[in-house]
Amino acid sequence: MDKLTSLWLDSGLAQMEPGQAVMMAVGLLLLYLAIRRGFEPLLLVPIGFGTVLVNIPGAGFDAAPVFDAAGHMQQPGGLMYYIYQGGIATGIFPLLIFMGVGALTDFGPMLANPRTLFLGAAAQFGIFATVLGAIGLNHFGVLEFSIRDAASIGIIGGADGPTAIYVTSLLSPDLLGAIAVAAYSYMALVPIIQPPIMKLLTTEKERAIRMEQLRPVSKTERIVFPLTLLILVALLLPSAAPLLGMFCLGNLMRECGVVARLSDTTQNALINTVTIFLGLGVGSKMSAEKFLNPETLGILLLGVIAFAIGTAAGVLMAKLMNLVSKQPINPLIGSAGVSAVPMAARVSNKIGLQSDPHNYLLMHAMGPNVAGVIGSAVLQVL
Amino acid sequence: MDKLTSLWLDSGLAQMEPGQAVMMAVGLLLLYLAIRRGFEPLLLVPIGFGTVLVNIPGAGFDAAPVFDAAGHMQQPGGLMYYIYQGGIATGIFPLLIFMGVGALTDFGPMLANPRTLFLGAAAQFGIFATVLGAIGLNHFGVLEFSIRDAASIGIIGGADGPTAIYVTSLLSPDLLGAIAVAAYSYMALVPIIQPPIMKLLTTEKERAIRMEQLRPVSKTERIVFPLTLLILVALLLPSAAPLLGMFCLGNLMRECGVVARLSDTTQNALINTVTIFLGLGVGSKMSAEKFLNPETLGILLLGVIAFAIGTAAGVLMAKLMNLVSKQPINPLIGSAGVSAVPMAARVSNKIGLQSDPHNYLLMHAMGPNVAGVIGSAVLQVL
Amino acid sequence: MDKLTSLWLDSGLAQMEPGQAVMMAVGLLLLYLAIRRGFEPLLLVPIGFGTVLVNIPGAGFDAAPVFDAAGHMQQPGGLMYYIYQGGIATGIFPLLIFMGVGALTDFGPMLANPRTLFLGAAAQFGIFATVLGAIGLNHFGVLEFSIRDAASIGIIGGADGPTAIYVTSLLSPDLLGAIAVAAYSYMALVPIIQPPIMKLLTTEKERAIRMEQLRPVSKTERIVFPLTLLILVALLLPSAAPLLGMFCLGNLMRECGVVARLSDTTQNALINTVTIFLGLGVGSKMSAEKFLNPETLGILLLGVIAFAIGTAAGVLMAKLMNLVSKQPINPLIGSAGVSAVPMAARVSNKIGLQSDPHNYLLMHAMGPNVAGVIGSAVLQVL
Amino acid sequence: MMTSPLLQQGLDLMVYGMGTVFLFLTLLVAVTALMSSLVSRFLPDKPEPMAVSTSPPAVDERILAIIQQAIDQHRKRH
Amino acid sequence: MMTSPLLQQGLDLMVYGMGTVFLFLTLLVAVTALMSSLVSRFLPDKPEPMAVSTSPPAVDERILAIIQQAIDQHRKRH
Amino acid sequence: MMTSPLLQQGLDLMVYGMGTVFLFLTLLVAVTALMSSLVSRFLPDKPEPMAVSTSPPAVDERILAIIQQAIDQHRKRH
Ligand code: NA
Ligand code: NA
Ligand code: NA
Repeated sequence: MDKLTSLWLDSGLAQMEPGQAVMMAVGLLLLYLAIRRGFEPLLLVPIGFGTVLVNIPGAGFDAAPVFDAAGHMQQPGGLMYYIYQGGIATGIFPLLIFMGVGALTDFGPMLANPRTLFLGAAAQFGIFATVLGAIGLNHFGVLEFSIRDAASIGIIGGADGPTAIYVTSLLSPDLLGAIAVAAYSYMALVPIIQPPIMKLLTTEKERAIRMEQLRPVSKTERIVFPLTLLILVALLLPSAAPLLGMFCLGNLMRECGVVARLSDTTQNALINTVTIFLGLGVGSKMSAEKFLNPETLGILLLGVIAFAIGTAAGVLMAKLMNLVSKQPINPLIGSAGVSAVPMAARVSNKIGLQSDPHNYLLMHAMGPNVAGVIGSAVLQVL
Repeated sequence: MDKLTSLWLDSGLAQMEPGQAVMMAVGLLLLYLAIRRGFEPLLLVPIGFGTVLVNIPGAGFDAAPVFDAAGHMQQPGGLMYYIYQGGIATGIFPLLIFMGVGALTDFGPMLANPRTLFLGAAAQFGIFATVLGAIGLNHFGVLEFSIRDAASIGIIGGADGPTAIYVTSLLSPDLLGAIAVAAYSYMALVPIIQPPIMKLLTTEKERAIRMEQLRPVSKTERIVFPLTLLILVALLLPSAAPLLGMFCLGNLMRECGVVARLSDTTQNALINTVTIFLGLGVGSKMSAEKFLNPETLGILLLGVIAFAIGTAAGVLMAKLMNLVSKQPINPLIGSAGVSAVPMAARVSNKIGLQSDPHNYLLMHAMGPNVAGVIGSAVLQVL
Repeated sequence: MDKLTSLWLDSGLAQMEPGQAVMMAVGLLLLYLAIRRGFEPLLLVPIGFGTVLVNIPGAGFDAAPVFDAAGHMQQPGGLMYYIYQGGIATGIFPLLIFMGVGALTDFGPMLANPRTLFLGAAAQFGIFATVLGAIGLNHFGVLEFSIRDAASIGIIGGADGPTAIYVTSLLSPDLLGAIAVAAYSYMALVPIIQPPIMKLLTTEKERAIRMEQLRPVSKTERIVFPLTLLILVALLLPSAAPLLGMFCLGNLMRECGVVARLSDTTQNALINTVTIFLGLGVGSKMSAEKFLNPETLGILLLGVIAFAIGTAAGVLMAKLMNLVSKQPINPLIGSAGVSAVPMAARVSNKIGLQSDPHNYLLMHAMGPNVAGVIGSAVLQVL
Repeated sequence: MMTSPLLQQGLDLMVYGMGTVFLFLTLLVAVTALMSSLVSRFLPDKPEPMAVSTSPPAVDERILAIIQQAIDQHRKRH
Repeated sequence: MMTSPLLQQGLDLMVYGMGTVFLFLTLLVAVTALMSSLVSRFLPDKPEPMAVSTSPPAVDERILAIIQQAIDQHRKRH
Repeated sequence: MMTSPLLQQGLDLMVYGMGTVFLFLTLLVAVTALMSSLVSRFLPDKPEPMAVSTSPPAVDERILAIIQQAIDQHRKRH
């Protein structure tokens, strides 16, 4: 009987605090969304699972190692502690992910029509609107956000997971869990958030605009472009160089044609491994103190506003460009400027097909889509 | 002539101590067993090779780096030093292996017949018998083992390599070499150790028992099971959460169907890379002082006893269940409860076919087989 | 206007020093050579790209992390800093590359004709000639090289990239960039450097010598050879054991046939990942102070001399062996002893075909080719 | 004969350990059975035959499709 | 109404940030267009159709070649 | 002419180094030849033709087998 009492006292059930139980439920909810609803499962499966793990009382997934005075390890740290400290606090994992994303990105459509970069620029307006929103909430005493927090929250509007994780881990590590969850969730919700805004801001006639066939892009252009982008970043915005530099390295390996085996590993084994670790590392910040507070609600609210404003800004920018230029742009592809590759481009395509069943916008929308990635990465400078 | 003398004095031949020579022979023996005799080659090739490397006099594979007072590195450490300190002392490699094993495990047969979990429980009896044996040897002054050492030795009876390495690296790092070698060797010797015990404890009629066809298991059950197991571990045995949590993560990635690329990398590039490093890291503990002593003989002896008792307990448990329940269980699948996936299940199948050439037990034996993995992982708590 | 001024002052353009601009051009030149001219692209693409990255003013790719007095990280380090410190200063990456190279190496031709090892030995003469050359330049006050520097430069003549990186990172880390670039560039230039020397030192009749068909090599020989080499290294040259030990481990995994999945990962995901990191790590030493100085010119000059002398020594050794032995050796395969796998062997084959269009020397030249790898690895002892 | 404290500790460990394992696995059996029945009642999906491996046979199917197509074309030309 | 310094800071950030992004991307558009025209003039290579993915279709082609060969052999034997 | 100590050191290194390399590789030649003769006498296995790469041609063989099968089936139906 004594034994049973001690077994009970050692159990998770006896040690569990209410916050931990709620967070484990949050983790299971994320897994449900990822597996059943298809919400960005590559990230949300590890993040959701990591959320459950880190909230198991007494399991020590996030424990720091214990050393004695002589520096010998008395007790090893938890796996998620090592992942966070080794890969996220140092920025290594987001940078490697960016290299992988670069190796997976096809700049062809953007090179065929570089003006679509402007749509990617306009869609970044959502970021700043959110920053202002966060400051506003702070101003009216609703929530407490510093300017660094506001910038981290704004980056949700960039609709680019690794950028959001990289920036937040530098500026506001405590908000990492909430911001990463918001970023990936809204990227998954793009097919629900964007269409009403796109339809509201465009006429039936605009949505049926046919765009010129994209010109073929030569192999040399594809090779020279990442180097061009790199040099421009180096000359003008060196603080954006880590993210965009790794992105360009991945893309150069993809396009140059002479390092196919490196490119292949970067696109597969390397990015997959790092994705698992990145998700677990983000999960390690999903503790009750850091997640279950009014700030998270504010972040979720501001995040969806950021997406909506970014979408609207992209669409309006396309309409503005139509006023200035004579080469017609279907404003539906403006919404793809928020990034959320490739979901946002698919949404543009789908809404376009509703107005004209023979008007395929997918390739045209890939241009602003990757431009949005560059735009957000440029912005993390600030 | 002078030069030649100095060359001689620098050579390994001149510096070699007898213990190192013997350990290099042990390493070659392990390589022979792995390559020619098929003893768990995935682990024993790196362990055996690592044993040779770490015993080369003057090669410094296990040397710690040397720093000056200002903290600058004067001389880098050896590769196996870095592997051990970075991946084994921290527990990272065994945990990643467990994630990979989870991604390679099919819980279907166990879900179709969950009662086979009891067989996996019974077979853990071997662990405790071994602990008692180690304590007994200590009691009678034959060998010196602490209670921690005894627990580490007992885990050999769990027949689960990564569990044994994880537990031993936490409790008795000095015994790691001997225990890992014993664990993997006996797992390889399962087809020799188990059959006599299985035949001794069963009648011809019992061995010919046909089991009911396993029911189909739905995709949802497969997805929900690792989460169920995780929650139960979290609530009841949080200290088993690191191993079983990573195991469940791997299995969830395998079954959920939406992260096929992560699951694929986990099952291949990641687990293979970590396996090489794990083997080399274990090899780094195969020095003469740590391996060439009476304790190793005791460990080898106790290990085989643990296997034998675990096998017997599994078989007897199956017979006991036949007394209580009316759904018949072929007692031969009880022996698979020791783990040693998938060797032990194959042995059950083979012995069953000897009694009835149309009675395929393989799938039935996979249930207790994976249950044994859970059982041993549960036990490392203590 | 004020804003624009501050934007300008933050830009890379305003901060850039002339040396950085030149180094970025050097990086782009390396990329051009790798992509357009096919100069060892697997290494020179990451090295060239890394050279650009590390010279971006203010991007901090090579910055050390900043900690406060309590040991908390204030600012993370740059990616290339972590790669260099974690993988190159420790020697881990070159050793893993060597394991991968071992897994990619076929010792069959060498086992069929072990005398070709002598050609690999002779070709190492280039290393020592270069060491003497470096000392000579130092003696006459042209450049300043220590004996350690001279040894690092000499290893360029070994025509083996990972060996050169490993040795240089131990002996003269500051010269790493220049030496790695020279080593890989000259390996790529083998088809230009070697043929004139080979033709100068051989008669038309010698170049047409037909060699005996290579005998078949049994699987057991292939398995035992890496172990034989390992034991010999352990007994005689233990300080060569790290490089050659990992090489033998890779080769044993390849040949033993029971760990195909480990061998496959070693040959693909693992070596590819490490190659990218190795290249970036080498790139981190391509700063203006370390590269733009007369020493680099000296290194480039000495490197090409080393190649030339090594080629000549290999060819002359083959001619010497023809005087002593009656089994004929085509002296063209002597040049393959410098390593530069597999380029040098292909050059031997090509020149041979010019003299006799039916005389295929490729397989015969693979023997000295891999012997050259062993020879250079042996030499790093000194 | 007096048992040593270490031996007592070992016996305790055994009783306690086997108890824990059986308790835990009994619970797991119960919860798993409950889970299975809940899933099959509320979330039934097309059940797969259990014995079939979950690894993708997609490649072979694709190849077979290509072959089928090739043979169909071949037949047409005759 | 007096704006808080933080709000002012936020507005500054927005103007400054959007300015930077547009400035940078405008330059990128210009430089990319220039690069493309330079490349197409001085380094023209056989242009690929843009819509086609760059991932290797080599396997299928190889398989098709093998099949074609097999069918050719088969036809001969008839 | 007096040689500098560094030059002397370099010459020593060369003699010593080339000596070591040749000594080691001579031994390796001898031991390898011995090993080969021992293996071929005591552990002979079915020798493989040396020039053939050890990488697995399994995929192609499988594909060919599938094709053969497809063609066989096709032939039967005629
Ligand atoms: Na974006
Ligand atoms: Na077990
Ligand atoms: Na060499």
